[in-house]
Amino acid sequence: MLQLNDIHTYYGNIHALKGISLHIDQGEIVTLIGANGAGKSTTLRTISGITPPRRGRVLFEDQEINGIPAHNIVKLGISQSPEGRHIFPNLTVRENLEMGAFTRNDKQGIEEDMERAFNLFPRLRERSSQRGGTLSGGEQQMLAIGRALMARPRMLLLDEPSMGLAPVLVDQIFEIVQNINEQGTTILLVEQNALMALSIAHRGYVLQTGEIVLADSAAALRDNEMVQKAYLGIE
Amino acid sequence: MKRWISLMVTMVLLLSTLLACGTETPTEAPATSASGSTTDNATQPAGNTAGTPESITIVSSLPRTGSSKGQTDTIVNAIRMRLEEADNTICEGKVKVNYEDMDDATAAKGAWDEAKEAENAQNAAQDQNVLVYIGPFNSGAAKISIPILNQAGLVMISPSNTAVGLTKPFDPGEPDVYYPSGKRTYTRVIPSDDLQGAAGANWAKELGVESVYILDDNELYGKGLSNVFEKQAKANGLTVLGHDSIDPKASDYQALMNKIKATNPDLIYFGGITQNNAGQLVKDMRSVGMTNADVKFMGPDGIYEEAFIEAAGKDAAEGSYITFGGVPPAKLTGKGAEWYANYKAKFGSEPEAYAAYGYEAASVALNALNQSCDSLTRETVLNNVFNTKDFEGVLGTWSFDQNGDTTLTELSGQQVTNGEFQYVQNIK
Amino acid sequence: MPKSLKVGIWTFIGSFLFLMFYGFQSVLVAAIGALLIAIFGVLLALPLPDVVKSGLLTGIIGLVFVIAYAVERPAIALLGAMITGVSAALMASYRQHKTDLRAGAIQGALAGAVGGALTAIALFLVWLYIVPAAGVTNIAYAKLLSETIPLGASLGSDVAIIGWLSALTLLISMLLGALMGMARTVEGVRGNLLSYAILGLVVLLIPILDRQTELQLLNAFIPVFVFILLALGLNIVVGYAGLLDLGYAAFFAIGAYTTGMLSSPLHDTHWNFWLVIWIAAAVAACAGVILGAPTLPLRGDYLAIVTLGFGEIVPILFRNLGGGGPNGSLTLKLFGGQLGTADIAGFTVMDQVNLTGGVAGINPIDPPKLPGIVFGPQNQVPWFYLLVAIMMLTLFLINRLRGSRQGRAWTALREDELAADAMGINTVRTKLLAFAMGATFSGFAGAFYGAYVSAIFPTSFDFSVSIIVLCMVILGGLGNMAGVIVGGLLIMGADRLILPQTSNLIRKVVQHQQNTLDLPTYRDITQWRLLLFGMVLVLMMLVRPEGLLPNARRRAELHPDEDTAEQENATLFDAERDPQLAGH
Amino acid sequence: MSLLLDARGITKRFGGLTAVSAVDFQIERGSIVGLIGPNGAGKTTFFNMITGLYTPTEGQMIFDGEVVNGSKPSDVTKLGIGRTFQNIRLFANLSALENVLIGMHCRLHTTLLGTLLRTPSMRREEAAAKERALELLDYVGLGRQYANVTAKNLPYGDQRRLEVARALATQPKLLLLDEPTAGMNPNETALLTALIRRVRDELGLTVLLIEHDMKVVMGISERVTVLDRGVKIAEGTPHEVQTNPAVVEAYLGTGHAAKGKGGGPLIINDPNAQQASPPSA
Amino acid sequence: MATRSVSQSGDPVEVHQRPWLTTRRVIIIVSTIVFLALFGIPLLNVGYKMVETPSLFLQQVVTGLTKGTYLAIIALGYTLVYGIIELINFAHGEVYMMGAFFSLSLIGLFGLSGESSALALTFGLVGIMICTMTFTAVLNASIERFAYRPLRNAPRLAPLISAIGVSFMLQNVGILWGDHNLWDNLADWTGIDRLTRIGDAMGSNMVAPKSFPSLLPNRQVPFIPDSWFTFTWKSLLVVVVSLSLLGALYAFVRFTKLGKAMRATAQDRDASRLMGINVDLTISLTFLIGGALGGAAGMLVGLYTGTAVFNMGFTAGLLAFTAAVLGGIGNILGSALGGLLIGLLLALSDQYLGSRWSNAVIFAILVLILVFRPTGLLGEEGGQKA
Repeated sequence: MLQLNDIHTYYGNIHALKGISLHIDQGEIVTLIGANGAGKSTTLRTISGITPPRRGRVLFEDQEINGIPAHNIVKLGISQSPEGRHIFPNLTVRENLEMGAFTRNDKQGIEEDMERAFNLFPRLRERSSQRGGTLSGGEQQMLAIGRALMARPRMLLLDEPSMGLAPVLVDQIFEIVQNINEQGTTILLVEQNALMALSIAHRGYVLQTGEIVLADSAAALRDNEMVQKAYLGIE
Repeated sequence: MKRWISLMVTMVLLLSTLLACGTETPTEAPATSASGSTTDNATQPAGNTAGTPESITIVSSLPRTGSSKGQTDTIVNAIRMRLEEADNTICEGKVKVNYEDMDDATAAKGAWDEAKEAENAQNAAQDQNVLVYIGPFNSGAAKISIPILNQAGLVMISPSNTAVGLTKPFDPGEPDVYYPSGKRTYTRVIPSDDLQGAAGANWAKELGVESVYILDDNELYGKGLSNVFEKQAKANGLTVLGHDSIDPKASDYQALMNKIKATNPDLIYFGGITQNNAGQLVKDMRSVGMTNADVKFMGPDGIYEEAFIEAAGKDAAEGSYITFGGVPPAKLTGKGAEWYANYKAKFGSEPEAYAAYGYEAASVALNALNQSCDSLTRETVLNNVFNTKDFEGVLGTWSFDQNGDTTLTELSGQQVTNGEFQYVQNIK
Repeated sequence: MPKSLKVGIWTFIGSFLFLMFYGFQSVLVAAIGALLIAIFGVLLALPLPDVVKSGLLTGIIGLVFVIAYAVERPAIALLGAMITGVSAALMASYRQHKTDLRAGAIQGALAGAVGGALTAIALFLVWLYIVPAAGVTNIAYAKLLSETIPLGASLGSDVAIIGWLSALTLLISMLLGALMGMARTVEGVRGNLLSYAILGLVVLLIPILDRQTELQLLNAFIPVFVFILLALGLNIVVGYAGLLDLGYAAFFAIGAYTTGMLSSPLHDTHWNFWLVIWIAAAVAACAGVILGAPTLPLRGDYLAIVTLGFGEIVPILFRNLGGGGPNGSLTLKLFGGQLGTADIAGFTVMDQVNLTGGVAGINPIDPPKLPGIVFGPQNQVPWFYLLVAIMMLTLFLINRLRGSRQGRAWTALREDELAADAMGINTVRTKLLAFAMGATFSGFAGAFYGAYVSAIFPTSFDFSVSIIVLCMVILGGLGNMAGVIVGGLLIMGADRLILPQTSNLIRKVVQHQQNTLDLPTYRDITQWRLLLFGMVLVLMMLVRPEGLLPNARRRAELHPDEDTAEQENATLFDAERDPQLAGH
Repeated sequence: MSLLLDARGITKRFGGLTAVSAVDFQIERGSIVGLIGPNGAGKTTFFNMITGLYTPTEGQMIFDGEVVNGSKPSDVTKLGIGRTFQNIRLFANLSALENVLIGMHCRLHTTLLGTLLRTPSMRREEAAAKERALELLDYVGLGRQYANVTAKNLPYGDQRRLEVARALATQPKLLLLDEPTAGMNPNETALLTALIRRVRDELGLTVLLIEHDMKVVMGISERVTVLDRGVKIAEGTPHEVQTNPAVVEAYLGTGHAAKGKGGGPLIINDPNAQQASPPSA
Repeated sequence: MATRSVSQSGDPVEVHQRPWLTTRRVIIIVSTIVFLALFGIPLLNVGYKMVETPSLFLQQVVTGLTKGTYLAIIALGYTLVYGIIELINFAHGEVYMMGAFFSLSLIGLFGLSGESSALALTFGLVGIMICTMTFTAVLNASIERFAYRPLRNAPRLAPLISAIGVSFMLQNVGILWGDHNLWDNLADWTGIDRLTRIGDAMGSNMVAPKSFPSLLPNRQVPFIPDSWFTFTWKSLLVVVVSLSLLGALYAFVRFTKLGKAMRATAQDRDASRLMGINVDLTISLTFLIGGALGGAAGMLVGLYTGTAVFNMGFTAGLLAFTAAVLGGIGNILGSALGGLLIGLLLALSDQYLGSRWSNAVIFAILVLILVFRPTGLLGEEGGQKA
């Protein structure tokens, strides 16, 4: 469904991604794990078109999407819930969700999806007329995911959905992610909490300083000694 | 690497010595010709030595950028015109006259700048070819350049400074503080504020005005003038209802005019110039309902220009009274009338009031230069300018007094009629 | 499309339109002119080595300088060479820091050579085209050359002198460039001191050059330097402490007025300048604290607007506290004062006391007195050296402040106010100190300016002054003293030297060529000055948004150096979170 | 008196919203205390009240015998409370050394005049400060060789460490750590945990930390306080808290409580922790 | 969960209490005393005068508010741009000035004058207003495209300097525009004789203020008695047009999809991009709207005061920007409020304090308000920008 071929991305002079190739199939949850600064977020940003690659190709459903501006990539069916949530603090929860559906024009469908988001995150319904900035961290994360879903994406990019959340919320969020996936959305998950990520993902890639060093099924990665030592904290 | 350093240092030292002593040769006089004079003749040795130089220079220093540009254009045009009429020569064509139009404004500031005026004055002072300095435009600028040029003994003829203190006692210490050499070097062809302000108040009395509201533009010229007006008005028994300084940059004066309207004046006097929003003032005065029939408007020569009527609009400006330190160009007879026609033909537009002053300043300068042909030095020219007596210029026949002020006390009163300035009467 | 081509096309279109509109009626002439300008645009945009680029950039300025002045004062090329060489080397070393003495010298010399070459080319252009166009005869020009150029008299012919002059230009530029390049190789404080020493050497040579070659530019340089002094002070507030101040002219005014009130006939006090300058600085510093105090709780642009407000209020106060108020006699009207009079009690009293000279300003102001040296309007040299001394002192003090505990606190404040607060830095005191120190140096500037011009007026301290000084600081490079100086030289040089002189020159040429007096007003170059000035500002920002000589740290924000590549990994982490970088 | 911090009946309202409600909270000298709770529980608000960013609406905050509510953050720091931030707030464009030197700001005494005249005492003080800053860099395991590296160019884990060094430079009695291990991988976490312990043991500091990583909290704190929606719902030893049903429901979640048991407290005594760790990949 | 009632721990401990008299309080108290001593009696006097002639007071309030409405429209341009890219768009005042010049040129070109028929005037003015707004909108958006957009990732102050530069350039364009020679020559060159009419409208002096013909009736509005205060059709028109523009803008930003996109972009640019919002386009849109408002204001002010001059943008811009900050920059209603307040203060200060103090009064009040409300009247406290 999505394919990255030898992607090189730069920030100024910094060579952030040094030839990344990966693929995600329809209906999968794929996770990227790696240390801070390994290039996980950059990979997502590259796919979303926020930081276009300098070299290499990104293929989405066999269409080359590198070079397409970010706002048009959303229309193709890829949406992202960015790291740090990045909700719009001065818009209400409902307006935030509406922004998620910015590229769409079917009123009916938007209403349905809004309903779906509220069902997924009942807390948001309670707060629908509250401003985004007043939500707590967990609620903001829910809002960010809900907002990303509003574009009715075929592929959802999640960047650190568990960051800074209480353990009880982390469990919930991951449950919901699985739930979304089961409803048919392909998911690319970037996660610091490698244990959790690998427990719900089908496959995973390990990134190290802008390069993919390991690629395997989630189960195999969990058993990999190097992964255990570096990312799972198991001695 | 030490080798490199010492090499460099040695070379720099060598170079600096070269620069320092390389040019000792040509003249021993420290200041010779430089700026401005090089067009044809760069070699004129120190101009104040005896003999007749090939060319001399007249400079003017006026704000050529920013909002005073319109005024100074007319002055420069008139000066150029006068010089052209003399074929750019003096002493029966023997000596060429160069003219340099200096700008005492800066782009960034958009108005005259003290340092720039000082620079102009210093440059003029150092260039011994410069024998006459026309300007500056603003009285404030004059306070800076007079002392500088006074020490250089270079004569100044201002077409537009009216601050009293430049030539006569006004503020403590004035005018002597401006003349460190003790000798007067500054003249002006325009009557000073004390004459014009008082004449305005007298005229107001003649017009039957009983109460007056005074405004000024909070600048040297306007404020000085309006203060004199106020004093004279009180002496004449008029009621002064109030005196405000306006913000010259405001977009409208409706509130101010509401306030004035409530005091019911017969006349509003504005001390200021067109550029400081005189037009807007009149416009708003009319728009809050003070009609020409009820309330008169009077201003000084700072608004005696086409631009004032244009800015105020013909309807609003209608009936405004304007005082002017001389006879208006159109009413000039003889020489004046001739000049008026020439100017219109040459530049395709009405000459403004200041054009006449600029022309007169250039005329006085040429006159004095022509009288100094035997010895073209600053000193002679200075003396001859001060000795201008019964000069028949476009402004009338007049002389300089010992202060450098014009003896022209005959002022004229104008009124805007049918969108044009109409001469009404002479005033004193 | 490559960037350079794009830049070239835009420059061509822009300058072509300008030239056409300006009055090069012949399409061909305008096109050729535009092409020449566009070539420079392309050169600057090409990925040339930094050395060449620095040289080009400064060289173009030297070129313009020489073209503007050389008809009247050909020796300007020497001055141009001095400045071009030093600044080209400085710029080159900012982008590519060398540590080896020899490499530094070569780099500096190369940059200087490029700059000097352009300056020298300008000489030939002037001699070949502009001199005849302005109606100066060859003989007259040769005479001028032989009189004003060192050793010129012994060479005789104008070709020889021009050749000698351009060789000298190139040589000086290279030499000073090399010297500067070498100084830049020394690390740390000593390196900075060395750079300043070389700058100082150039500055000290200016009066000698000026006198020997009859440039008569000292009096034009002095206001430029005063503004640089102001910019150095503002740099403390904006560059170090990160507080945007749009009303800096207020402190300049306060310094000048203090001087004016203490040493002029206005209050008949004639205190010694050497005392007054310190008082002026102290008063300005106090004003900095007083005006700074209410702004403390404000963030970012709110602070800016409040300072702007003060910048407006202070000159109004000076203007209105001039006594000689509209109403003649001292009356304290309480209730029911006659309706319509402008005054109410408090203001009536104020009107009577002439504190500031009002609209008439204060003049004359006493010059400094030193035995054996006359500070007069005719002799610029003592003024110049006095100003340079003040500048040296300023640089010295600011340099000390910057590396100190206080300086660190400012930087911390700029970087992250919350964290600074949490580190025990008293933000109130630190901000006030920044305002006070910034004001101090403008107090010096004001005192000098007042004494130098010998007159001050409320109009001298408009908003435009604040804006220009701010432009100098930002254009040069926030937080970097050398950058601020270069920025100041450029902006004030454009405003005070190049633009007016270019106008003169063009007027002269047009007059000679067309022999008419009445150009249509819109074709008078004077009328285009603001446009050109604004364009310079915009273009400079577009070319180097971080300023000409950015602070090393700020530079790193935009152009991460190669030598940090090993820490790429970590930087990347940061970059991902940095919205500035993320946009690339 | 063995209480270092004594917060009594602390309440904070923002408009109509009560963020923290009547919380009593004590920290004993020399202890490591954890503060946990779900998002929006008021932990950060409470934290900010200690550090002086917010003034409590009601209640008294007594630190080392002085009432500190309403004091400015800088004054609080001077009294001896140092802190780190949840999302690293280093002075990103300054070098590591400068960061630490800024931390020392309130312990230095050079006046403006001293700076301008560069008095001998000023030079002595500066030299001493620099030396001490370098020592601190060593102490947190960053190493002197990083002294001149721009803070933002440091690896993430080292940035956290630098923040601790900077906080230590203020010579605190109480060190507040706001999610010190957020975003760290297990290795880095272990190193930092060891550092926190060492700071307490060797420097005798008292430590209060907010943390989401239960391994860390339960591993090193002696007492843990749990906040939920502005109210203190539990307090006690890690074990007591972990098994408290209210905490499990509000914060840990059922699955996690069980895991916590399985994982057990994490105790690290890594002898190598003192040396600068190479930036982990 | 219900909040527990507060238990205030009673037992006092031996603690050091902070003194009540902090430095800050001392400063506030001392400055209040000084202020009252200096201005107390004058202020009482002012109050007395206000009551003494209430009709005059009312008149000044109305005059001030009328001025305030057009200041508000200019202020909106600042606020919109600031809201979206946090740039003090110094060139906005000049865009407003260009609006005045452009509309004056069109009025001259079409030969509208006070004598034209009512029908021609109405259609003419509406048409000219639309043209003017289009012109300034495109102008403003091009400024953004060429002078600000390349600097979007540059240090924060770089676009500020660029804006100042553009402001200088436009002022100069204003000067050149006012040169009738230019129009005459253009007419010659292009063969379109009508262009000379623009030159005629500009008058003889290029930098002097240009006069608008009086096109709007300066007659009392019938439903307000003369005895209350003077309120003319002209003022009414200014107020009505300004308020409707304000209302339209508010509704646009608040309720339309594009308006929400603008707000979203203002808050978080990257996230907006991820939502599929074309950020560049949205920013351009903001500049288009801001420019259109500036142009409308330029024309309105031209018709109301009857004057256009090349430096009108600077002063009005300064006041309008102050208004925007006063109200809380970034906040549309705040700017409107700030504009009205400044208009009002100017009028009252003109009446009661003397106009030479007016600007000082405005800025003093600005400082005072910001000291007590650091983010302006309607600004959000600590509204975090992304």
